Amino acid sequence: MKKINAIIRPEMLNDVKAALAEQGYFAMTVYEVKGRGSQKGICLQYRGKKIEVDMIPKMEIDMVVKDEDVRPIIDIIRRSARTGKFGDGRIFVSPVELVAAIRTDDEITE
Amino acid sequence: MKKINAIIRPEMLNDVKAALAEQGYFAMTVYEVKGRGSQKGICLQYRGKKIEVDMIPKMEIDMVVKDEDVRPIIDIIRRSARTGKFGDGRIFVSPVELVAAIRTDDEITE
Amino acid sequence: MKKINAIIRPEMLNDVKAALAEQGYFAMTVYEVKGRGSQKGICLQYRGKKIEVDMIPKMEIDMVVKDEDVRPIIDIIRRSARTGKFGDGRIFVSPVELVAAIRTDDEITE
Amino acid sequence: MALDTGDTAFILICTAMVMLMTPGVGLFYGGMVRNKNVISMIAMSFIAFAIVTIQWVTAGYSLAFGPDISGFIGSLEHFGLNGVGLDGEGIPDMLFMVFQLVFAGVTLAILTSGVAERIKLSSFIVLGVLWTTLVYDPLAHWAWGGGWASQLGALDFAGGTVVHISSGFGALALALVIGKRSGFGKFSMEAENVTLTLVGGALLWFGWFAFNSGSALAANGLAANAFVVTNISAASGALTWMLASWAKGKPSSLGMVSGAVAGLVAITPACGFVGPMAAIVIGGIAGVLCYRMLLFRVKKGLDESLDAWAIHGMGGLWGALATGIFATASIGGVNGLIYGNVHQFLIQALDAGVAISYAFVVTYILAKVIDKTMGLRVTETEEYVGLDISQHGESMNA
Amino acid sequence: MALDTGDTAFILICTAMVMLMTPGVGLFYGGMVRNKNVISMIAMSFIAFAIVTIQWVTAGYSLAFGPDISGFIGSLEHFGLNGVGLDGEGIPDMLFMVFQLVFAGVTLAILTSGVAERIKLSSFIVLGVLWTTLVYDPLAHWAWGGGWASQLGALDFAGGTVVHISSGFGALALALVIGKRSGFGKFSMEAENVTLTLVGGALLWFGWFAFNSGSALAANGLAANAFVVTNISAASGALTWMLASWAKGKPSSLGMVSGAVAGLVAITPACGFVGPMAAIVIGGIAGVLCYRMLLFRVKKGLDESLDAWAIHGMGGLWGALATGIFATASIGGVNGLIYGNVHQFLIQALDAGVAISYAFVVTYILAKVIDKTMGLRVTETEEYVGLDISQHGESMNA
Amino acid sequence: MALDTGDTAFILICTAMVMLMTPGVGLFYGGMVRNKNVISMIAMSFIAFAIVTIQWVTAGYSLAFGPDISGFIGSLEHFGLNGVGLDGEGIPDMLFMVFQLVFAGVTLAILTSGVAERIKLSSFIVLGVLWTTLVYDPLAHWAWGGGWASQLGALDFAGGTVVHISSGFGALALALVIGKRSGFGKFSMEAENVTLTLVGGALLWFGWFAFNSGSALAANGLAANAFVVTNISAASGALTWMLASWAKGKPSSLGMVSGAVAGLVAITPACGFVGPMAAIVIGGIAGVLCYRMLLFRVKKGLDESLDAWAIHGMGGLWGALATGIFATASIGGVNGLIYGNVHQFLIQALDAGVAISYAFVVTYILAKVIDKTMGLRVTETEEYVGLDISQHGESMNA
Ligand SMILES: Nc1ncnc2c1ncn2[C@@H]1O[C@H](COP(=O)(O)OP(=O)(O)O)[C@@H](O)[C@H]1O
Ligand SMILES: Nc1ncnc2c1ncn2[C@@H]1O[C@H](COP(=O)(O)OP(=O)(O)O)[C@@H](O)[C@H]1O
Ligand SMILES: Nc1ncnc2c1ncn2[C@@H]1O[C@H](COP(=O)(O)OP(=O)(O)O)[C@@H](O)[C@H]1O
Repeated sequence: MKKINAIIRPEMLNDVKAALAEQGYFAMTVYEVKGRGSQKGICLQYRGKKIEVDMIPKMEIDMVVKDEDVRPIIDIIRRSARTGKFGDGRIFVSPVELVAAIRTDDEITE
Repeated sequence: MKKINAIIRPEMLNDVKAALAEQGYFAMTVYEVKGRGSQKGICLQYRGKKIEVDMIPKMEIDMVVKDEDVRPIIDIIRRSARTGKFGDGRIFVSPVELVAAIRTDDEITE
Repeated sequence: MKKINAIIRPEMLNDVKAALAEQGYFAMTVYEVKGRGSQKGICLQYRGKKIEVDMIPKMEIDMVVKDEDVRPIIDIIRRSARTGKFGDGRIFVSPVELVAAIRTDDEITE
Repeated sequence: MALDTGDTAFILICTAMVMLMTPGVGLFYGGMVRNKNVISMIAMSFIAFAIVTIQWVTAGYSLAFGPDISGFIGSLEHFGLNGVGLDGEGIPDMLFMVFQLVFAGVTLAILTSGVAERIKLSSFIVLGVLWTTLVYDPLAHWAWGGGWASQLGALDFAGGTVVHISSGFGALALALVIGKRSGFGKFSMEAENVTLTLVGGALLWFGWFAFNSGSALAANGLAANAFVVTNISAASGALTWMLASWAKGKPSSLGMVSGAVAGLVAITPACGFVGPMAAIVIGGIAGVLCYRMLLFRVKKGLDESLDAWAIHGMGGLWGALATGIFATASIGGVNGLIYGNVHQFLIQALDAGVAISYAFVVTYILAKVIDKTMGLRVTETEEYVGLDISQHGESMNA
Repeated sequence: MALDTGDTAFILICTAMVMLMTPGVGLFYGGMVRNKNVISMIAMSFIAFAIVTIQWVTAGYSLAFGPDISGFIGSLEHFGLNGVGLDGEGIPDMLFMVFQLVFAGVTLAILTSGVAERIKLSSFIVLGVLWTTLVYDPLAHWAWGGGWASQLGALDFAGGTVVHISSGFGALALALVIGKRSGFGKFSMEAENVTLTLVGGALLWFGWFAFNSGSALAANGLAANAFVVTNISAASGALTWMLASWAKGKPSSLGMVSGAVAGLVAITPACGFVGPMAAIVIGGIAGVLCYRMLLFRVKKGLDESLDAWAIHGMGGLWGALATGIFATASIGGVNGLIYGNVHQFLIQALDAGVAISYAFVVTYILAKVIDKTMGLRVTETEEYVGLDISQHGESMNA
Repeated sequence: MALDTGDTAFILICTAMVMLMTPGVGLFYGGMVRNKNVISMIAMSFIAFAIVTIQWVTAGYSLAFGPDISGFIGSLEHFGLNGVGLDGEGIPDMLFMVFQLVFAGVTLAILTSGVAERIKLSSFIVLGVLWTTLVYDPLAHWAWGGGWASQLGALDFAGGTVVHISSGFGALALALVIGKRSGFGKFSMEAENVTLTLVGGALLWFGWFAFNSGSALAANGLAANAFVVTNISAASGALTWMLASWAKGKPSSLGMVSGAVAGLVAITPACGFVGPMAAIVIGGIAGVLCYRMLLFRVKKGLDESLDAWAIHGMGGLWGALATGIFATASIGGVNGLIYGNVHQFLIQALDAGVAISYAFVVTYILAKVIDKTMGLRVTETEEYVGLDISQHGESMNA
């Protein structure tokens, strides 16, 4: 199992959710975060001075999925969250060793 | 070291915290999230139409613990967070390579 | 690639951000969390009784970085977030297998 | 006596201020529920006000203030405000009508305490129309419309019985019929937005000046007396509740502001009959008493969720009795117990007792009937998701 | 007639209450925008009020209420409040001046609907001064300052045309010039703080009593009538909008409170001329009509963001016509259509039509001129970051 | 002269409106502190009002308005409101008493600025009772109760000296005794809920109309003048502070609303003596001056946390002097400096100087005594956790 952490523009969440659901990927956890990428955030011009707004609101989506689903999910998120402008976000994939349900005693390891 | 991510019903947080503390597990980080499981969230009937409320508030608990503590903690969380109904939540376990304190120079690796 | 999760005092965030930026580390995602460490939170004396405030607001910083950057970043965070008192926080490092941009098709594995 | 511009100005503004108490109750309550129900709680106060407005200008006003029928109810002579004119004694009749309207509105808003976080919106609307008609209107008639209580000489200056006993004991009956919130007693349901409750409390305190001193229906010394004792009782209640709860733990701001409301409730029937020093006592006792009633309610595992019973019901009862105890002829023309007038005290007790029984029983039956027919309560899933989403399709920070 | 303390007391307090409507609009709007623009939205209401204050006490009052020039505008005789004294008929002239000031202030605040979440602060200030001078002041003069509309006999008791048509159609023109919010139609821009909007709605309802009944300029039966019909129309509008939207889905609290505002708008010109039963109809139709206009606006892909056009513009138009329909001589001395007076109805239609055209065209030109010169809109990046940060350097939970 | 219903109506409502300023201060301040202290900040305003209420109706009113003793203090003749009746000249004596009460209440609320986020609740209560008794009551007596300042002819129409200088310089003394918030200067302590501050600001502006024009104690031309100049000065202050801060960076809404408050403070003593055009100047200068004082305070590393000193203290001082400069006999019967009356200006300066010294010194001593005995400040841990939890056991979103 893998965990996908996707950090996207908050306004794209509905599109991303819909695109994922279309392909049968429902389970996810989301929360509001703020962040800056390597561009150091957003630069406002103000009378010659530059003002950096360095923490831009983003939405983080966490999904724990089977290994073979990682690739299609990344593609779906990219397609549905992309605007082409700086700040579109980033996807991280990391290993998960065990998934346990709380309601039942189901467990999945690797 | 392992990281345990448990996503539970917000209203069960106090019970879970207490159950963990009873067994000596104090350290944790919590935050509010929203999520849907494979059930696609909650379905409301509304005049024949179904309305899906797909993002239900949950509480996420993150605990970084020794390998041998993973099993007992999962059991405690299951016991204290379970209602038996859809939406009880899920526990994920993933590897952690290094734990560093900030106050001191203590570090633990694997 | 590694993911660094640093849990710090919220009031130190600006210092930490500045210290990291000075060394060229910009990219990060932050969010508000609450937590308790092994000290079980903070203890208030109240007429002889002890009242435990067990969930103290913290700020979590997530950074996905190259392996060789882990050590310097930990040092910077320690230096800039340390007050020397209980509650300074903790840093966790865990493996990341893939980093994908959303705006472009760039990907980095390991 | 013709119209008086000063009195008219006073009651016009008072009416607007009392109107503001209705959303004030919504905010006060809204801060005490879980965030998933805050919109529902505030919206119900607006809706309560809207439906009472239409009910009042059609039938309600006439039922309460129309020519008396057997001491129990007014006739429908003023149906559709028929015969309610723009002139009058001191203030226009039309103004008196709307001043009474805003009282009826806020009373229904208080009642939502007993069904908070679990009532079906449609059922609330039906309940609201019926409750106002069957409970509020008769009680208003008894006290102020020439009904039996006023004939008997019962004193209720600004609505301790009509407004607070009725809604407080009505809320208790509703809570019994609708049942506890799911999870009540199992996990904490603490106030999630104390600031909002304090804002609501501020608007209530503000509006209450108009509620009580406006009940003099003139800008005179009696209104000034009502204003002063209202403020004193609120302050006294805030302080005693705070101190009483301090003895057990930290003094919460919720307790402090609840104590203020308790003081305001208790002085409501008395404010045209008692003086400032009595107000310190009335408010002070109200703060402690209502605090104890709240603790009692919690201990009994009763989910009368936002304590309309403890504060409005029991505070209103205490106020009715206190009026019979502390009334002084020098202010309102009637003496109470401490000036040797046992009779007045007994009348007060009787009036309160009948009001309690009537409000409780009729509300109970009404709630049962609605529950059996259209269902009072949302489904378990809807309750879990919260009324904001399930009843209004909205949520905070959507 | 000399000063009357009752009337003076009434209008003093009414003026304060109407002033509170301006931040009320800010809160009402602030809850409907995305959180990154909530401070901007509220701040603009304060700033609108501040700049109108200075404009009004220098030139504005004189332009609106100075001696008539050709039925179109007042002269500058009262420039700097020259000759506006502390005595008067019934109420001090100075008080009349400030009562009119607060109307001008709230009107500009309503206008911000059309440029929400995207206007440059500096441009808003310039726009505000010019708009008040070139649009509001003439309209106020026409209706109340002795201009052509009042000479013709057009009825506008409290500002349906002057305040609501002007700001509603002005907002529409602004929205057309400034363009849609980026992302409009692509992703949801739902209200993020419904509670705040409800608080704003409560303050609006409260202040509107003063707005409408204060327009009687005296504490009398006419004021009482205005008060009563105002409340009825608000309640009726709240209920019909709620029911109409219920037929399509969940009844949102935003719809309910928007319906109340629609009812308040529609009764504004009529409140000194119609009775309570007509108010039920006027408010009820306003609720449904404005709801449909909102749906229409959304369907057309028009980003008149917070629906000043649908609610104030179209509600104001309906109110102007409704005045011509339901007016009854027994209240305001003039009969309307249902009493056979076609003439009055036509005057109302003409007046509203001219006001709509004037407000729309002049606002459009003004906005174009500002857009071409200093630029009306923030940059795309500033809009993305939000006006709170980009215009004020502030944010919620900084 | 007997009671006048218009005047009585006016002052009844004004009293309620001024009362609303006290929670208004709480909200205004509450938005400026860190979220962990917002409940504490608002609760203190309520508690301030409650304790002052009890203090005032027992001893306070008599100390301020009882028969003069040596120009310094009133006697205890009216202890427990003894001899304060329901009739009077124009308005009931009892109403005058409560109108003065609400002034005393809001003054104590303003004082909390200096100890925000770090004072022990119990110590605040003790401090509040003593401060009102030892600082406020004498100052009120000097200015309005027949004390030396009024004998001398010092002008303070609505409390620039009594309310604002006293609380502003008192807050400064408190801040010096209690010390800086831990972390002050090290990390940012920016306003975390600007919306709440704007809501508080709206209530303050609203209530201030009653504060100032109500101080005419009658609904007349003088009240209208006070109302108008109050509004102008607020608007002017809002705009100049905004512009002054714009020159240095983004114009924050906090600056704008602080400027409005600065304008309101400065016009407070002057509003019964100056005209509209002077008000533009007085408010405009107040906006810039108080902004500079705030910057000065910050530069000096002084943690008078919410700027009562910069805004109320220095704004009040400027207002006292401005009264001596701009007063015109045509409005309040006295001329100021610009009409050649140097004498009045000197009296104003003397009065303000004595008030500043007295308020600062007595507050300083009082704070020291409490600090040495019961301790003024919470522990470091309690401060870190926040006063909401440590003093009230509550938190937002518990
Ligand atoms: N290396 C990283 N570690 C953690 N979070 C990151 C990293 N890089 C990007 N992010 C997150 O992704 C968001 C968008 O990143 P990116 O698209 O690179 O933004 P930008 O274009 O502003 O540089 C950031 O705001 C941040 O929250
Ligand atoms: N595969 C997953 N990845 C990320 N989060 C998940 C996953 N599955 C479940 N969750 C989280 O756990 C919560 C509860 O899940 P579950 O009990 O399966 O809910 P449900 O019964 O509604 O399907 C979800 O709301 C979501 O936040
Ligand atoms: N083992 C852990 N797992 C998850 N979070 C932790 C762990 N240990 C510490 N934390 C987080 O770090 C924060 C600070 O920890 P620490 O400095 O140990 O606090 P304290 O001194 O109060 O024990 C905690 O509030 C918690 O959020």
